[in-house]
Amino acid sequence: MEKKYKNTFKQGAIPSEFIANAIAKHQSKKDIGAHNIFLGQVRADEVDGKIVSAIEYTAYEEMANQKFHEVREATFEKYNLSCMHVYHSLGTVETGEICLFVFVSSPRRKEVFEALEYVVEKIKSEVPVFGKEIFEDESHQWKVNS
Amino acid sequence: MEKKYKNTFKQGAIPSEFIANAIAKHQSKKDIGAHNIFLGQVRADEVDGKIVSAIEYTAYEEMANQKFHEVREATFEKYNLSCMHVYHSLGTVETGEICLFVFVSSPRRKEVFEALEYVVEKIKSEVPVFGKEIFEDESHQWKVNS
Amino acid sequence: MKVEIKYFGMLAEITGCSTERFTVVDLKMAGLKKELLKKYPDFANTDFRMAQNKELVTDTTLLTGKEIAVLPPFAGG
Amino acid sequence: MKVEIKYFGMLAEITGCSTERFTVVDLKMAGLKKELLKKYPDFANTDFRMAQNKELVTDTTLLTGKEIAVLPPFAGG
Repeated sequence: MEKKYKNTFKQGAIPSEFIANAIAKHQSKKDIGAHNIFLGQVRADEVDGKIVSAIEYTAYEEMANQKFHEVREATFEKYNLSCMHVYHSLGTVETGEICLFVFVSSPRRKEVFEALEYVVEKIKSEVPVFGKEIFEDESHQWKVNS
Repeated sequence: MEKKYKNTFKQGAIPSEFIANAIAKHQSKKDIGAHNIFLGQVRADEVDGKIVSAIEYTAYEEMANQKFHEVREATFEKYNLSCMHVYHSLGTVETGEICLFVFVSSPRRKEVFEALEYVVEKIKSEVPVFGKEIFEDESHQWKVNS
Repeated sequence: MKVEIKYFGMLAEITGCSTERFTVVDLKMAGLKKELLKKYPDFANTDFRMAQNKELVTDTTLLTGKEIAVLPPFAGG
Repeated sequence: MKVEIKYFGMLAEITGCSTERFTVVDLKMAGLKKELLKKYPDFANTDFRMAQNKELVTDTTLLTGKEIAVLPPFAGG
Protein backbone atom coordinates (compact mmCIF):
# COMPACT_ATOMS: atom_id res chain seq x y z
CA MET A 1 0.00 0.00 0.00
CA GLU A 2 1.39 3.37 -1.07
CA LYS A 3 0.73 6.24 1.26
CA LYS A 4 -0.93 9.09 -0.58
CA TYR A 5 0.46 12.53 0.27
CA LYS A 6 -1.26 15.90 0.00
CA ASN A 7 -0.71 17.59 -3.36
CA THR A 8 1.42 20.71 -2.92
CA PHE A 9 1.40 21.64 -6.60
CA LYS A 10 -0.78 24.15 -8.36
CA GLN A 11 -1.06 24.44 -12.12
CA GLY A 12 0.47 27.74 -13.31
CA ALA A 13 1.37 30.85 -11.32
CA ILE A 14 0.10 31.48 -7.78
CA PRO A 15 -2.24 34.51 -7.90
CA SER A 16 -2.00 37.28 -5.28
CA GLU A 17 -5.72 36.74 -4.48
CA PHE A 18 -4.90 33.17 -3.47
CA ILE A 19 -2.31 34.51 -1.02
CA ALA A 20 -4.75 37.11 0.34
CA ASN A 21 -7.31 34.39 0.85
CA ALA A 22 -4.83 32.24 2.76
CA ILE A 23 -4.03 35.20 5.03
CA ALA A 24 -7.71 36.03 5.60
CA LYS A 25 -8.46 32.43 6.61
CA HIS A 26 -6.08 32.77 9.55
CA GLN A 27 -8.01 35.62 11.16
CA SER A 28 -10.05 33.09 13.09
CA LYS A 29 -6.88 31.61 14.65
CA LYS A 30 -6.58 33.94 17.60
CA ASP A 31 -3.47 32.41 19.14
CA ILE A 32 -1.39 33.52 16.14
CA GLY A 33 0.75 36.63 16.64
CA ALA A 34 3.11 36.42 13.67
CA HIS A 35 2.94 35.24 10.07
CA ASN A 36 5.92 34.97 7.78
CA ILE A 37 5.49 34.48 4.06
CA PHE A 38 8.07 33.64 1.42
CA LEU A 39 7.23 34.16 -2.24
CA GLY A 40 9.45 32.97 -5.07
CA GLN A 41 9.02 35.11 -8.19
CA VAL A 42 10.35 34.27 -11.67
CA ARG A 43 13.15 36.65 -12.65
CA ALA A 44 13.82 37.91 -16.18
CA ASP A 45 17.47 36.87 -15.98
CA GLU A 46 19.79 37.63 -18.84
CA VAL A 47 21.96 34.76 -20.12
CA ASP A 48 24.33 35.44 -23.03
CA GLY A 49 22.23 38.38 -24.16
CA LYS A 50 18.94 36.48 -24.05
CA ILE A 51 16.20 37.27 -21.54
CA VAL A 52 14.23 34.63 -19.63
CA SER A 53 10.51 35.08 -20.30
CA ALA A 54 9.10 32.15 -18.29
CA ILE A 55 9.99 29.00 -16.37
CA GLU A 56 8.28 25.74 -17.15
CA TYR A 57 8.16 23.62 -13.98
CA THR A 58 7.97 19.85 -13.91
CA ALA A 59 8.43 17.55 -10.93
CA TYR A 60 8.77 13.96 -9.88
CA GLU A 61 5.42 14.57 -8.30
CA GLU A 62 5.01 11.48 -6.10
CA MET A 63 8.47 11.91 -4.60
CA ALA A 64 8.09 15.70 -4.33
CA ASN A 65 4.80 15.47 -2.43
CA GLN A 66 6.37 12.92 -0.10
CA LYS A 67 9.36 15.25 0.45
CA PHE A 68 7.08 18.24 1.05
CA HIS A 69 5.33 16.11 3.66
CA GLU A 70 8.64 15.18 5.31
CA VAL A 71 9.78 18.81 5.35
CA ARG A 72 6.47 19.73 6.99
CA GLU A 73 6.82 17.06 9.70
CA ALA A 74 10.43 18.04 10.40
CA THR A 75 9.50 21.72 10.65
CA PHE A 76 6.65 21.14 13.09
CA GLU A 77 8.96 19.00 15.19
CA LYS A 78 11.66 21.69 15.26
CA TYR A 79 9.58 24.86 15.68
CA ASN A 80 6.52 25.88 17.65
CA LEU A 81 4.23 26.69 14.73
CA SER A 82 0.46 27.09 14.63
CA CYS A 83 0.19 26.56 10.85
CA MET A 84 2.26 25.94 7.78
CA HIS A 85 1.23 25.97 4.11
CA VAL A 86 3.29 25.38 0.99
CA TYR A 87 2.29 25.71 -2.66
CA HIS A 88 4.54 25.25 -5.70
CA SER A 89 3.70 25.87 -9.34
CA LEU A 90 3.80 23.31 -12.12
CA GLY A 91 3.74 24.23 -15.79
CA THR A 92 4.48 27.67 -17.17
CA VAL A 93 5.08 30.65 -14.87
CA GLU A 94 5.88 33.94 -16.59
CA THR A 95 8.48 36.37 -15.29
CA GLY A 96 7.08 38.53 -12.49
CA GLU A 97 4.69 35.78 -11.43
CA ILE A 98 4.83 33.79 -8.20
CA CYS A 99 5.97 30.13 -8.34
CA LEU A 100 6.44 29.33 -4.63
CA PHE A 101 4.33 30.34 -1.64
CA VAL A 102 5.42 29.31 1.85
CA PHE A 103 3.37 30.52 4.81
CA VAL A 104 4.21 29.87 8.47
CA SER A 105 2.39 31.18 11.55
CA SER A 106 3.17 31.09 15.24
CA PRO A 107 2.16 32.76 18.48
CA ARG A 108 5.57 34.53 18.48
CA ARG A 109 7.79 36.07 15.83
CA LYS A 110 11.15 34.44 16.63
CA GLU A 111 9.81 31.07 15.58
CA VAL A 112 8.47 32.15 12.19
CA PHE A 113 11.73 33.71 10.99
CA GLU A 114 13.77 30.59 11.66
CA ALA A 115 11.09 28.20 10.50
CA LEU A 116 10.46 29.96 7.19
CA GLU A 117 14.11 29.99 6.17
CA TYR A 118 14.44 26.35 7.21
CA VAL A 119 11.46 25.34 5.07
CA VAL A 120 12.56 27.28 1.99
CA GLU A 121 16.12 25.89 2.12
CA LYS A 122 14.79 22.35 2.54
CA ILE A 123 12.45 22.77 -0.44
CA LYS A 124 15.27 24.08 -2.63
CA SER A 125 17.62 21.23 -1.73
CA GLU A 126 15.39 18.20 -1.16
CA VAL A 127 12.32 18.43 -3.37
CA PRO A 128 12.67 17.11 -6.95
CA VAL A 129 11.29 20.02 -8.96
CA PHE A 130 12.82 20.93 -12.31
CA GLY A 131 12.72 24.22 -14.14
CA LYS A 132 13.18 24.97 -17.81
CA GLU A 133 14.00 28.63 -18.38
CA ILE A 134 12.36 29.71 -21.62
CA PHE A 135 13.98 32.62 -23.44
CA GLU A 136 12.15 35.18 -25.53
CA ASP A 137 13.42 33.49 -28.73
CA GLU A 138 11.89 30.19 -27.46
CA SER A 139 15.26 28.55 -26.85
CA HIS A 140 15.76 27.28 -23.32
CA GLN A 141 18.17 26.22 -20.57
CA TRP A 142 17.69 24.16 -17.44
CA LYS A 143 17.66 26.00 -14.14
CA VAL A 144 19.88 24.83 -11.27
CA ASN A 145 19.37 26.01 -7.66
CA SER A 146 22.36 27.70 -6.10
CA MET B 1 12.56 73.64 8.55
CA GLU B 2 11.24 70.27 9.67
CA LYS B 3 11.72 67.42 7.26
CA LYS B 4 8.44 65.70 6.53
CA TYR B 5 8.62 61.90 6.49
CA LYS B 6 6.36 59.47 4.67
CA ASN B 7 3.41 58.34 6.75
CA THR B 8 3.75 54.65 7.62
CA PHE B 9 0.52 54.46 9.59
CA LYS B 10 -2.85 53.23 8.47
CA GLN B 11 -6.06 53.75 10.39
CA GLY B 12 -7.36 50.40 11.69
CA ALA B 13 -6.43 46.86 10.65
CA ILE B 14 -4.51 46.09 7.45
CA PRO B 15 -6.84 44.13 5.14
CA SER B 16 -5.61 41.04 3.26
CA GLU B 17 -6.68 42.68 -0.03
CA PHE B 18 -4.24 45.49 0.67
CA ILE B 19 -1.46 42.91 1.04
CA ALA B 20 -2.52 41.13 -2.18
CA ASN B 21 -2.47 44.43 -4.00
CA ALA B 22 1.05 45.19 -2.76
CA ILE B 23 2.21 41.77 -4.00
CA ALA B 24 0.52 42.19 -7.39
CA LYS B 25 2.18 45.58 -7.91
CA HIS B 26 5.58 43.88 -7.83
CA GLN B 27 4.89 41.65 -10.82
CA SER B 28 6.26 44.33 -13.11
CA LYS B 29 9.61 44.30 -11.23
CA LYS B 30 11.27 41.52 -13.15
CA ASP B 31 14.60 41.55 -11.34
CA ILE B 32 12.90 40.37 -8.14
CA GLY B 33 13.31 36.67 -7.30
CA ALA B 34 12.22 36.59 -3.66
CA HIS B 35 9.70 38.39 -1.48
CA ASN B 36 9.50 38.01 2.28
CA ILE B 37 6.52 39.30 4.21
CA PHE B 38 6.04 39.66 7.96
CA LEU B 39 2.55 40.14 9.35
CA GLY B 40 1.84 40.96 12.96
CA GLN B 41 -1.57 39.71 14.07
CA VAL B 42 -3.35 40.65 17.29
CA ARG B 43 -3.54 37.66 19.65
CA ALA B 44 -6.41 36.91 22.01
CA ASP B 45 -4.05 36.52 24.96
CA GLU B 46 -5.39 35.52 28.34
CA VAL B 47 -4.31 37.63 31.33
CA ASP B 48 -5.65 36.68 34.79
CA GLY B 49 -8.62 34.93 33.24
CA LYS B 50 -9.52 37.82 30.94
CA ILE B 51 -9.22 37.61 27.15
CA VAL B 52 -7.79 40.38 24.97
CA SER B 53 -10.36 41.40 22.34
CA ALA B 54 -8.46 44.22 20.57
CA ILE B 55 -5.41 46.45 20.74
CA GLU B 56 -5.75 50.20 20.46
CA TYR B 57 -2.58 51.60 18.89
CA THR B 58 -1.31 55.12 19.38
CA ALA B 59 2.08 56.54 18.42
CA TYR B 60 4.33 59.52 18.74
CA GLU B 61 3.67 59.87 15.03
CA GLU B 62 6.28 62.43 13.99
CA MET B 63 9.08 60.57 15.76
CA ALA B 64 7.76 57.18 14.61
CA ASN B 65 7.67 58.19 10.96
CA GLN B 66 11.20 59.55 11.29
CA LYS B 67 12.32 56.28 12.91
CA PHE B 68 10.60 54.21 10.18
CA HIS B 69 12.52 56.30 7.68
CA GLU B 70 15.83 55.70 9.49
CA VAL B 71 15.17 51.96 9.69
CA ARG B 72 14.45 51.98 5.97
CA GLU B 73 17.70 53.81 5.15
CA ALA B 74 19.75 51.52 7.39
CA THR B 75 18.19 48.42 5.84
CA PHE B 76 18.87 49.50 2.26
CA GLU B 77 22.46 50.27 3.28
CA LYS B 78 22.92 46.86 4.86
CA TYR B 79 21.10 44.59 2.38
CA ASN B 80 20.74 44.36 -1.38
CA LEU B 81 17.00 44.94 -1.60
CA SER B 82 14.88 45.92 -4.60
CA CYS B 83 11.95 47.20 -2.51
CA MET B 84 10.79 47.60 1.04
CA HIS B 85 7.36 48.59 2.36
CA VAL B 86 6.15 48.98 5.94
CA TYR B 87 2.65 49.70 7.24
CA HIS B 88 1.55 49.89 10.86
CA SER B 89 -1.95 50.27 12.23
CA LEU B 90 -3.20 53.07 14.41
CA GLY B 91 -6.46 52.92 16.34
CA THR B 92 -8.35 49.75 17.12
CA VAL B 93 -7.29 46.39 15.69
CA GLU B 94 -9.38 43.41 16.73
CA THR B 95 -7.88 40.02 17.58
CA GLY B 96 -7.15 38.01 14.44
CA GLU B 97 -6.55 41.20 12.42
CA ILE B 98 -3.23 42.39 10.99
CA CYS B 99 -1.51 45.38 12.66
CA LEU B 100 1.94 45.27 11.00
CA PHE B 101 2.87 44.53 7.39
CA VAL B 102 6.54 44.48 6.39
CA PHE B 103 7.40 43.54 2.82
CA VAL B 104 10.96 43.18 1.46
CA SER B 105 12.00 42.05 -2.03
CA SER B 106 15.35 41.19 -3.57
CA PRO B 107 16.81 39.40 -6.57
CA ARG B 108 17.91 36.58 -4.19
CA ARG B 109 16.41 34.88 -1.20
CA LYS B 110 19.31 35.05 1.30
CA GLU B 111 18.97 38.83 1.49
CA VAL B 112 15.25 38.92 2.21
CA PHE B 113 15.40 36.57 5.19
CA GLU B 114 18.04 38.59 6.99
CA ALA B 115 16.61 41.95 5.99
CA LEU B 116 13.07 41.15 7.11
CA GLU B 117 14.10 40.03 10.58
CA TYR B 118 16.36 43.06 10.90
CA VAL B 119 13.51 45.43 9.99
CA VAL B 120 10.97 43.82 12.32
CA GLU B 121 13.35 43.82 15.30
CA LYS B 122 14.23 47.46 14.64
CA ILE B 123 10.56 48.44 14.48
CA LYS B 124 9.81 46.65 17.74
CA SER B 125 12.71 48.27 19.59
CA GLU B 126 13.07 51.74 18.05
CA VAL B 127 9.70 53.00 16.89
CA PRO B 128 7.51 54.74 19.50
CA VAL B 129 4.22 52.91 19.06
CA PHE B 130 2.05 52.15 22.07
CA GLY B 131 -0.60 49.47 22.46
CA LYS B 132 -3.52 49.29 24.84
CA GLU B 133 -4.84 45.75 25.14
CA ILE B 134 -8.60 45.91 25.56
CA PHE B 135 -10.23 43.00 27.36
CA GLU B 136 -13.69 41.65 26.70
CA ASP B 137 -14.98 43.34 29.86
CA GLU B 138 -13.63 46.69 28.54
CA SER B 139 -10.86 46.91 31.13
CA HIS B 140 -7.36 47.26 29.66
CA GLN B 141 -3.61 46.89 30.17
CA TRP B 142 -0.65 48.40 28.32
CA LYS B 143 1.27 46.11 26.02
CA VAL B 144 5.08 45.89 26.28
CA ASN B 145 7.24 44.33 23.56
CA SER B 146 9.38 41.42 24.66
CA MET C 1 13.32 77.51 31.16
CA LYS C 2 9.79 76.76 30.04
CA VAL C 3 9.39 73.49 28.11
CA GLU C 4 6.43 71.73 26.62
CA ILE C 5 6.26 68.02 27.31
CA LYS C 6 4.34 65.38 25.37
CA TYR C 7 2.97 62.28 27.10
CA PHE C 8 2.02 59.03 25.39
CA GLY C 9 0.26 55.77 26.15
CA MET C 10 0.03 54.83 29.80
CA LEU C 11 1.87 58.02 30.78
CA ALA C 12 -0.82 60.19 29.19
CA GLU C 13 -3.29 58.05 31.08
CA ILE C 14 -1.49 58.88 34.35
CA THR C 15 -1.18 62.60 33.63
CA GLY C 16 -4.66 62.91 32.15
CA CYS C 17 -3.25 65.12 29.38
CA SER C 18 -1.11 64.71 26.27
CA THR C 19 0.93 67.94 26.51
CA GLU C 20 1.88 70.09 29.43
CA ARG C 21 4.05 73.17 30.05
CA PHE C 22 6.76 72.76 32.64
CA THR C 23 9.23 75.23 34.15
CA VAL C 24 12.60 73.61 34.77
CA VAL C 25 15.55 74.97 36.72
CA ASP C 26 18.04 72.11 36.26
CA LEU C 27 18.84 71.98 32.55
CA LYS C 28 19.88 68.31 32.53
CA MET C 29 17.34 65.67 31.55
CA ALA C 30 17.85 64.01 34.94
CA GLY C 31 16.50 67.13 36.64
CA LEU C 32 13.38 67.14 34.52
CA LYS C 33 12.83 63.45 35.20
CA LYS C 34 13.06 64.07 38.94
CA GLU C 35 10.40 66.78 38.71
CA LEU C 36 8.17 64.57 36.62
CA LEU C 37 8.44 61.77 39.17
CA LYS C 38 7.62 64.19 41.97
CA LYS C 39 4.48 65.37 40.18
CA TYR C 40 3.50 61.90 38.89
CA PRO C 41 4.80 59.25 41.32
CA ASP C 42 3.08 56.53 39.21
CA PHE C 43 5.64 57.15 36.45
CA ALA C 44 7.99 55.10 38.65
CA ASN C 45 5.93 51.99 37.88
CA THR C 46 6.92 52.05 34.24
CA ASP C 47 10.16 51.89 32.31
CA PHE C 48 9.74 55.28 30.64
CA ARG C 49 12.31 56.98 28.39
CA MET C 50 12.85 60.60 27.40
CA ALA C 51 13.09 61.95 23.87
CA GLN C 52 14.17 65.40 22.72
CA ASN C 53 13.64 66.57 19.16
CA LYS C 54 12.49 63.01 18.26
CA GLU C 55 15.62 61.25 19.51
CA LEU C 56 15.96 59.21 22.69
CA VAL C 57 18.24 60.94 25.18
CA THR C 58 19.98 60.06 28.46
CA ASP C 59 19.97 61.61 31.94
CA THR C 60 22.99 63.75 31.12
CA THR C 61 21.56 65.28 27.96
CA LEU C 62 21.07 69.04 28.17
CA LEU C 63 17.59 70.40 27.62
CA THR C 64 17.28 72.49 24.48
CA GLY C 65 13.58 72.86 25.04
CA LYS C 66 12.80 71.46 21.62
CA GLU C 67 9.99 68.87 21.53
CA ILE C 68 10.43 66.91 24.74
CA ALA C 69 8.49 63.68 25.10
CA VAL C 70 8.07 61.04 27.78
CA LEU C 71 7.70 57.59 26.24
CA PRO C 72 6.38 54.43 27.86
CA PRO C 73 7.68 51.03 26.64
CA PHE C 74 7.26 50.51 22.89
CA ALA C 75 4.66 48.01 21.72
CA GLY C 76 4.73 48.24 17.93
CA GLY C 77 4.01 45.26 15.70
CA MET D 1 16.84 -8.02 -13.40
CA LYS D 2 14.44 -5.88 -15.39
CA VAL D 3 13.87 -2.42 -13.98
CA GLU D 4 11.80 0.52 -15.10
CA ILE D 5 13.52 3.88 -14.99
CA LYS D 6 11.96 7.34 -14.86
CA TYR D 7 13.69 10.34 -16.38
CA PHE D 8 13.02 13.98 -15.54
CA GLY D 9 13.86 17.45 -16.78
CA MET D 10 16.95 17.73 -18.94
CA LEU D 11 17.54 13.98 -18.63
CA ALA D 12 14.18 13.20 -20.20
CA GLU D 13 15.14 15.68 -22.89
CA ILE D 14 18.35 13.69 -23.55
CA THR D 15 16.65 10.28 -23.55
CA GLY D 16 13.61 11.48 -25.47
CA CYS D 17 11.38 9.47 -23.15
CA SER D 18 10.14 9.68 -19.56
CA THR D 19 10.24 5.97 -18.67
CA GLU D 20 12.27 3.10 -20.05
CA ARG D 21 12.78 -0.61 -19.26
CA PHE D 22 16.35 -1.68 -18.61
CA THR D 23 17.91 -5.09 -17.98
CA VAL D 24 20.71 -4.88 -15.40
CA VAL D 25 23.25 -7.54 -14.45
CA ASP D 26 25.12 -5.67 -11.67
CA LEU D 27 22.64 -5.16 -8.84
CA LYS D 28 24.43 -2.15 -7.36
CA MET D 29 23.29 1.37 -8.30
CA ALA D 30 26.81 2.08 -9.60
CA GLY D 31 26.38 -0.60 -12.22
CA LEU D 32 23.12 0.85 -13.44
CA LYS D 33 24.66 4.31 -13.60
CA LYS D 34 27.50 2.96 -15.73
CA GLU D 35 25.05 1.43 -18.19
CA LEU D 36 23.04 4.65 -18.33
CA LEU D 37 26.16 6.67 -19.10
CA LYS D 38 27.09 4.17 -21.83
CA LYS D 39 23.70 4.53 -23.45
CA TYR D 40 23.42 8.30 -22.85
CA PRO D 41 26.90 9.86 -22.77
CA ASP D 42 25.31 13.33 -22.38
CA PHE D 43 24.23 12.38 -18.85
CA ALA D 44 27.87 13.04 -17.93
CA ASN D 45 27.32 16.76 -18.52
CA THR D 46 24.94 17.04 -15.60
CA ASP D 47 25.10 16.41 -11.89
CA PHE D 48 22.37 13.76 -11.86
CA ARG D 49 21.32 11.70 -8.83
CA MET D 50 19.52 8.37 -8.51
CA ALA D 51 16.40 7.70 -6.45
CA GLN D 52 14.84 4.38 -5.57
CA ASN D 53 11.36 4.15 -4.10
CA LYS D 54 11.33 7.98 -3.82
CA GLU D 55 14.52 8.25 -1.78
CA LEU D 56 17.89 9.44 -3.00
CA VAL D 57 20.41 6.57 -3.01
CA THR D 58 24.17 6.17 -3.37
CA ASP D 59 26.35 4.11 -5.71
CA THR D 60 26.49 1.23 -3.25
CA THR D 61 22.73 0.91 -2.79
CA LEU D 62 21.34 -2.42 -3.99
CA LEU D 63 18.65 -2.35 -6.64
CA THR D 64 15.30 -3.58 -5.44
CA GLY D 65 13.74 -2.71 -8.75
CA LYS D 66 11.18 -0.51 -7.09
CA GLU D 67 10.57 2.86 -8.79
CA ILE D 68 14.01 3.92 -9.97
CA ALA D 69 14.44 7.51 -11.12
CA VAL D 70 17.27 9.58 -12.55
CA LEU D 71 17.08 13.17 -11.31
CA PRO D 72 18.80 16.26 -12.70
CA PRO D 73 19.67 19.15 -10.36
CA PHE D 74 16.70 20.47 -8.38
CA ALA D 75 15.32 23.89 -9.29
CA GLY D 76 12.29 24.35 -7.03
CA GLY D 77 11.24 27.73 -5.74
